[in-house]
Amino acid sequence: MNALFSQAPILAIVIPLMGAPISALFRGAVLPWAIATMLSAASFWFSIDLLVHVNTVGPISYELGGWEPPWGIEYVVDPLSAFVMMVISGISTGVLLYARESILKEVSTDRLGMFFAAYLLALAGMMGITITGDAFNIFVFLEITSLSSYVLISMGERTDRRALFAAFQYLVMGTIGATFILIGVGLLYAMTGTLNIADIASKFDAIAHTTPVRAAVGFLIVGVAIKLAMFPFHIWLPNGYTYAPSIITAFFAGTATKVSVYLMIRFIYTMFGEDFSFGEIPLTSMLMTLGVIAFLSMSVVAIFQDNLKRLLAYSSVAQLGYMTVGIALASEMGLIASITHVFNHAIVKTGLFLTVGAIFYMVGSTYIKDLAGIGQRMPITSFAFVLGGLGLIGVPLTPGFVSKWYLVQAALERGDMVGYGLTIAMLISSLFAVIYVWRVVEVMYFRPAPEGAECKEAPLSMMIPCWIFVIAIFYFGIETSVNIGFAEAAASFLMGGAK
Amino acid sequence: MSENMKKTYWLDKAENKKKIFIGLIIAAILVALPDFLSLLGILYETHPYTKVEEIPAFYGIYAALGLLVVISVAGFIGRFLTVKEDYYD
Amino acid sequence: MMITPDIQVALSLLIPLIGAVGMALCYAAPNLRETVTLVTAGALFVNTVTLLQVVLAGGAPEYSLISNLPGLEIAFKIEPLGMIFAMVASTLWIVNSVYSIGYMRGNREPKQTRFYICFAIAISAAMGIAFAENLLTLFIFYEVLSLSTYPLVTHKGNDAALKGGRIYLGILLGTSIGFFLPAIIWTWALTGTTDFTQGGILLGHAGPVVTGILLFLFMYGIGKAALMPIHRWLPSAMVAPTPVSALLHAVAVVKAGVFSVLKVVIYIFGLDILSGNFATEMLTWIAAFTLIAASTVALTKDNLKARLAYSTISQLAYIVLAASLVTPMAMAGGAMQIVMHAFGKITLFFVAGAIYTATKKTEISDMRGLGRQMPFTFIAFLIGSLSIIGIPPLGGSWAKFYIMLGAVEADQLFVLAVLLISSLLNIAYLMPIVIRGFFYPPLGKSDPEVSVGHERSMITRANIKEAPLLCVAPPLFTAFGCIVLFFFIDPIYQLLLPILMP
Amino acid sequence: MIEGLNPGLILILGALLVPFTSGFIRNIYVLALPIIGLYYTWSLGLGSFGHVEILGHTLILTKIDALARVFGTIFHIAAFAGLLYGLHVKDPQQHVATLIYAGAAIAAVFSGDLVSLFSYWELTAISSAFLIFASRNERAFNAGMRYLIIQVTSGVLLLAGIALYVAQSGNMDVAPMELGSAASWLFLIAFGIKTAFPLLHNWVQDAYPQATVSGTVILSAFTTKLAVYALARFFAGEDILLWIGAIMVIFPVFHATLENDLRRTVAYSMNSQQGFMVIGVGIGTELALNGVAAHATVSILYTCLLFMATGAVLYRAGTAKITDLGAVYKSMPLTAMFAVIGSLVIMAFPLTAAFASKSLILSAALDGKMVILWLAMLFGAVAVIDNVGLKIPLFGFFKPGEDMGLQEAPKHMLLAMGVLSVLAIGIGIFPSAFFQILPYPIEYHVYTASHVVTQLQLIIFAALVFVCCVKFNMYPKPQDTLTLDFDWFYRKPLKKFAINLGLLINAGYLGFLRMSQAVIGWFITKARETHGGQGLLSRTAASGVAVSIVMLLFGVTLLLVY
Repeated sequence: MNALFSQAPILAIVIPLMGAPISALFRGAVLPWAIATMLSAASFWFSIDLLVHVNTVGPISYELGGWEPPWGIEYVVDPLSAFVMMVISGISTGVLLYARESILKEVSTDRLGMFFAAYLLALAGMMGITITGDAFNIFVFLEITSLSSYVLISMGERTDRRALFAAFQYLVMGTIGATFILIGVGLLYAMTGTLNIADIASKFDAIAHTTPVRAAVGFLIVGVAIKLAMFPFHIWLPNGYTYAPSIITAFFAGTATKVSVYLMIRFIYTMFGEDFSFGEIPLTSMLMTLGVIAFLSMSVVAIFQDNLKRLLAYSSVAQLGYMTVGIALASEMGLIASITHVFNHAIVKTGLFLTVGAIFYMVGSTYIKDLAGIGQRMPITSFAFVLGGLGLIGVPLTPGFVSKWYLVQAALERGDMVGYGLTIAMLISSLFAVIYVWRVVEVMYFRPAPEGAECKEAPLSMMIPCWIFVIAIFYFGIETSVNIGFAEAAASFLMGGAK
Repeated sequence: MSENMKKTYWLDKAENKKKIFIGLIIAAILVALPDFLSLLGILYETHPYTKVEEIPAFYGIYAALGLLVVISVAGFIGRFLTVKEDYYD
Repeated sequence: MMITPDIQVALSLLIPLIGAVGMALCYAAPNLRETVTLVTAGALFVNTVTLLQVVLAGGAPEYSLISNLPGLEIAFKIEPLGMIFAMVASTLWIVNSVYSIGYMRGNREPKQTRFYICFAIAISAAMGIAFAENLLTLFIFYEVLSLSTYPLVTHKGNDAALKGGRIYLGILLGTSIGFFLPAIIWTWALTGTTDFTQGGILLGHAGPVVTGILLFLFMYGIGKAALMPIHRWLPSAMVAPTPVSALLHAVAVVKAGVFSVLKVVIYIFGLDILSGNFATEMLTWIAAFTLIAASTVALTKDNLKARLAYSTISQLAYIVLAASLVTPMAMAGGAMQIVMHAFGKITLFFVAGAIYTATKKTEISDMRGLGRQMPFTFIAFLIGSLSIIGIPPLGGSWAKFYIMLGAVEADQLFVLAVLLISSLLNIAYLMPIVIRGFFYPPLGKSDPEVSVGHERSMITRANIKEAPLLCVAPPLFTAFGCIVLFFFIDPIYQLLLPILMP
Repeated sequence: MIEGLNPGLILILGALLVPFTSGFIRNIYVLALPIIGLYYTWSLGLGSFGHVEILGHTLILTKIDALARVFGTIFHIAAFAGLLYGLHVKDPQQHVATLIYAGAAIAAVFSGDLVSLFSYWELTAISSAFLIFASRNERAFNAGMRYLIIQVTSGVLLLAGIALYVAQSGNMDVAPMELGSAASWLFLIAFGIKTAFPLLHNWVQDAYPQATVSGTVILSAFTTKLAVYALARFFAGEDILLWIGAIMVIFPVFHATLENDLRRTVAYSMNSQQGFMVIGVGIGTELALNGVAAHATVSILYTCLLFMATGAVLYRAGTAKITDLGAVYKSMPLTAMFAVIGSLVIMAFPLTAAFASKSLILSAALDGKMVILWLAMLFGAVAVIDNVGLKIPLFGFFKPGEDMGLQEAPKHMLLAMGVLSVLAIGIGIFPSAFFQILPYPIEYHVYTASHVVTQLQLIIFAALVFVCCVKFNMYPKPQDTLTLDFDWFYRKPLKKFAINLGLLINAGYLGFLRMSQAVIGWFITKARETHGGQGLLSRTAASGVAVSIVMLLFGVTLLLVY
């Protein structure tokens, strides 16, 4: 077991990576799914192992191929990356548990092998981005993720042809983003002669004033911002989320953007260093402005949506605004808020998209007007949605409340008008969240169902994962030691370690 | 009832009203008399608490004047304050 | 397992929830379902009464449910004020349940199971509010109460109901998230705790300006107290069936609001920090304005429930007014007003519902002469009205007396004038209903011509057409309660004494 | 009996059973209640009973002293007579209201603490209003609402006063107070409203004539006299009362002269008579207070008697307006006789009760060397001879003209009037027996020669002038009109003002509502335009546009970073 564990960092990546071609080989409805699920679960298991290890023993450095850094590629597992990996693989596993029945309806059976292969590749890519300590490697994994994402999103064409357009747009934007990152990394390499993040970081301060480095910083930030779907680079996201197959939406909502948040934190705190990011360049005001606009404006947009998936997608953009603001606050409290919100929002939004998937499975539509009276027709699913919605709003006892609590505290900690203004903005945005969630709830419960519409509950195989997420929402909302504990550890590691 | 209609009452006769009037005047003279007699020390003595009571037939005069005041003041204010019965409705 | 008072605190919340599950299971058998409702209400009452014994003996049972963030936990602790609120809620729930059965069946309302379940959840939330140990707990149950009563408000399901419900929920959630929550967070940021503490927690942590802003955040954040201009939700909620209005306006929702107001003033601010503050004085004026303005509006309403709704706004302002006087006597008056108004107003709403059940009439101008047809109902209405006006021997007069004492203590003598005007307005909008009910011929009919001095009451046994017994007995019971409360004010006072004279 | 039970409660609680009785049993029952109450009152003797600890104060449920007992006794008698008079009424609501009203007045008199006093004070207000509403017409309804509002105002002022008083003194005992503090002024105004102080008096003349036939009788007996009792209790010897009383004696007499409605005429003159008692309280000596108690008693007797007689006319004729009435005495001789007796009593004719009681107050004034007050009272005495003593019988009952063909009043009414007449004359003949029950020991000779002579002078000269005036058409001719009084101010301009203010506030509120709706609506429209459907922020941008945005922002970022 110990021998196995010593290889855990690589295993967590390699297992899904290797699983992809295997899965592609198989045909039929069950086998590819089963393989993907098992591999994802294994990856999850290793991630948990890593997380526990990192938090008890300390960061792990794993040298790929035995080359010592900075020459070889290094995998670094620190509290932050371990935490994000755990989130990604956990979400992925949960979504896969749910996927079997749902995907049959949305993707033709003969493509399922390919589908799950792409899924595993995306997972492996995201895990890789998180774990790698090598800047170029980040780009590589990013491309793996992106390419598989385009495929996955376009798979939604069976239900709606617009999925193809959405995938194309994502491709354009994603490629620009990735290219920017590549250029940034290239510039840094030119200046430092190394690709190892830790190495770059150690040399960074000395060359921070040079033009190429400044340009590199600009490229990297904009590149990540595009992948993060930070306002106003979010244009690809609503379409992508809306037209992708249900489980893909759920999967990406919980992982893809979260990885980008991770990257943002990694670049800003580890690579550039806190002093440079917030002292030398006006990152705080940039990110905060965009973040505040994001959570205010996008929440309003969400209010006016008539498609539930689109509504939730815009809500995601808004929630990413919170995370951006958390980073921008440049304090440990803000970082805790941001990191814990990565986790919290991941489970909440994935849970919501899963229930939406279940509704779509039964009703065949995600347009809000078609959901009238669903509360009576599918009471258990609808109730799961309501509970998830509460999490999204940030009602006490849900994790959303916890992260907002920390965020508000971080804002108030500043003690200036900006802090108070931020608090007020956040509360207004919460109100918007109430409105857009309530709009759906009202239609679901208080509008009479159309005549003759008879609907049953979704299959148990979908219901159970949905409820696992719902229960998780409340578990982590009440027993906050897990998410807050790890987030605190990660934040203090970053704040302390980056100096 | 019809019996009542025909019946003439004592008060209905004009001469009886006159009798009452005359009776009142006589009574007034009678009740004022003791005051004047008391001035002469006949019959009884008044026990005036106040100066005004020493005026003979003070109470009678005061009553007569007072009544006139009431009636004239009432007549005066009545001119301004009288309105139709359904004024407030 | 021993049932200790501490466990009973948890049971207070649990019993209605268990009952709700029971009701859900019995949805197919209305009789059984109603039995479950009544048994649950009875059990809750017994539980609350035993807790009352403990509190009267000086105990303060507590129960900690969850501790999820440093300094923030979901915990319950009973103090006198909460005990009173809990007693009111649990007592009136029984009555209201009985009445609901009569009303819902009498009017053949749909979706009765959902109705009873939401009712039970709302009561559970009310218990949570009553026993909350800190602001966060209070806030959570406050929101649960808002949400659980929404289906009750929109029970009819038509557009008007949905619109009313949206205003109801919009204002309540909006104010609570927009003002109440920030106030809580701010309090926590200032003091590091949100526990209700005798004497307040803000003293020494907040200057006069911050205190003033916080006060207003709290007062307008607690939208359920319906301080003008955020009172609109209350008339909007009138689209609900009458038992709901009774629950909203007498038992759970509005009382939760004003209860929170008192609690915040007593245990978060503390009387010392508030007295003499400019904001406190402004609050007094706002409350006074609300008090009078709402009564004036009530005068213009012809719909009985709308009139009662505005009356409620006015009566709630009494409590906010009392709170703003920040003297022990005023607090006592406010607490008494919670109880007295609960009994008085629930009676009036019961009557409104009984009239509706018996005659389908909702407008006051149509209710002429109904007292002859429904004498018992109208007597209940008379008693309830007099209690609201504050006439002895009815409970309402104590509340007014103590608020007056508080005003004298606070040296705010204009409050006396406000109370006077309000009493007169109360008479003007409540008494005509009774008088026209008893002494006027019914609409479209005229009394037989009788000469002066031959007045007849026109109430004969043949004329009486009351609503079903289950609709008439509850208002009579609560009206009787108004009388009883006048004579048994002392226990309430004794219960309150520890917080008044620390 | 229950320890400390207030005698008034016998009537109040007894009232609750009335609706369950009917016919003969009801008659016996309602008549028995005041008798039992009176018996119980006297069997208790003097002292205080029923101490209750509540809210940190001691309440004294029943406190009987000599002053209270006089009022309690006459209240019981008035209740009995009033109920007897109203036996024909087939309206249990009136019986219940009457009993509760009378009971509350009695209980208020015997209250030993302020809370009880306030409670009963308010109860009299509420219960009595029903006697007005029971007339069942629009005018009565409006008058009743005004009455109720004014009465409750008095109650709330009293409550406010109590609150102030308790805060200052810390006790709740009914005890004399000094005028000076805010509390005492509130007490005085509260009492003043019910005593019908000048300018606070209009409710009397407004409401009494609108009440039912028997209701007016009941109303006249209790509220104002209870207020006199309260004044005597709290403000005996307070100088300001002297002047208030003096104005009060004079103020209403002119209206009484002008009034067309018999019952309103009596109401005005009753108001004037209240002034005597207020002056008596203001003098505050033992003799004066005896006079107050005595005159209150006698006043109840003759006021009731006059309201009963005029009420009987109203009952039979359907109207009590002088202009509508003819020679009533022809068909209702007994009623006319009782009216004359009532008039004689109010004139203080020798051998009637008022002859004894009024002289007590007059003498007290003279003892105190208050000549102007004495003259004022004398003027009031003259005026009352005019507007009740002569006007009521002559214009109301003995008008020349045809027989109106009315029926004599029912037997129970005659009986009730008889009871009161016997009492009024009995007291007049044996004043010393009556003086026994007065609060203070008294040595006073009513029938001195000079007293009789002066009083006769007063009456006969007044009568002479009256007859002369009528004869020579100098007397204001009764017209079917209304005479405006102070209430005009609140029934016309103030009402208009209140309505306009209400409309203004309403308009303001609506404007505010509309404005906030417009503002919110504007926000929603704007938000919809920019964020909704195809709005700028939710539009699905073409990839080219997206790329342009990226480039633009990248440029900005570079600038900022650099």
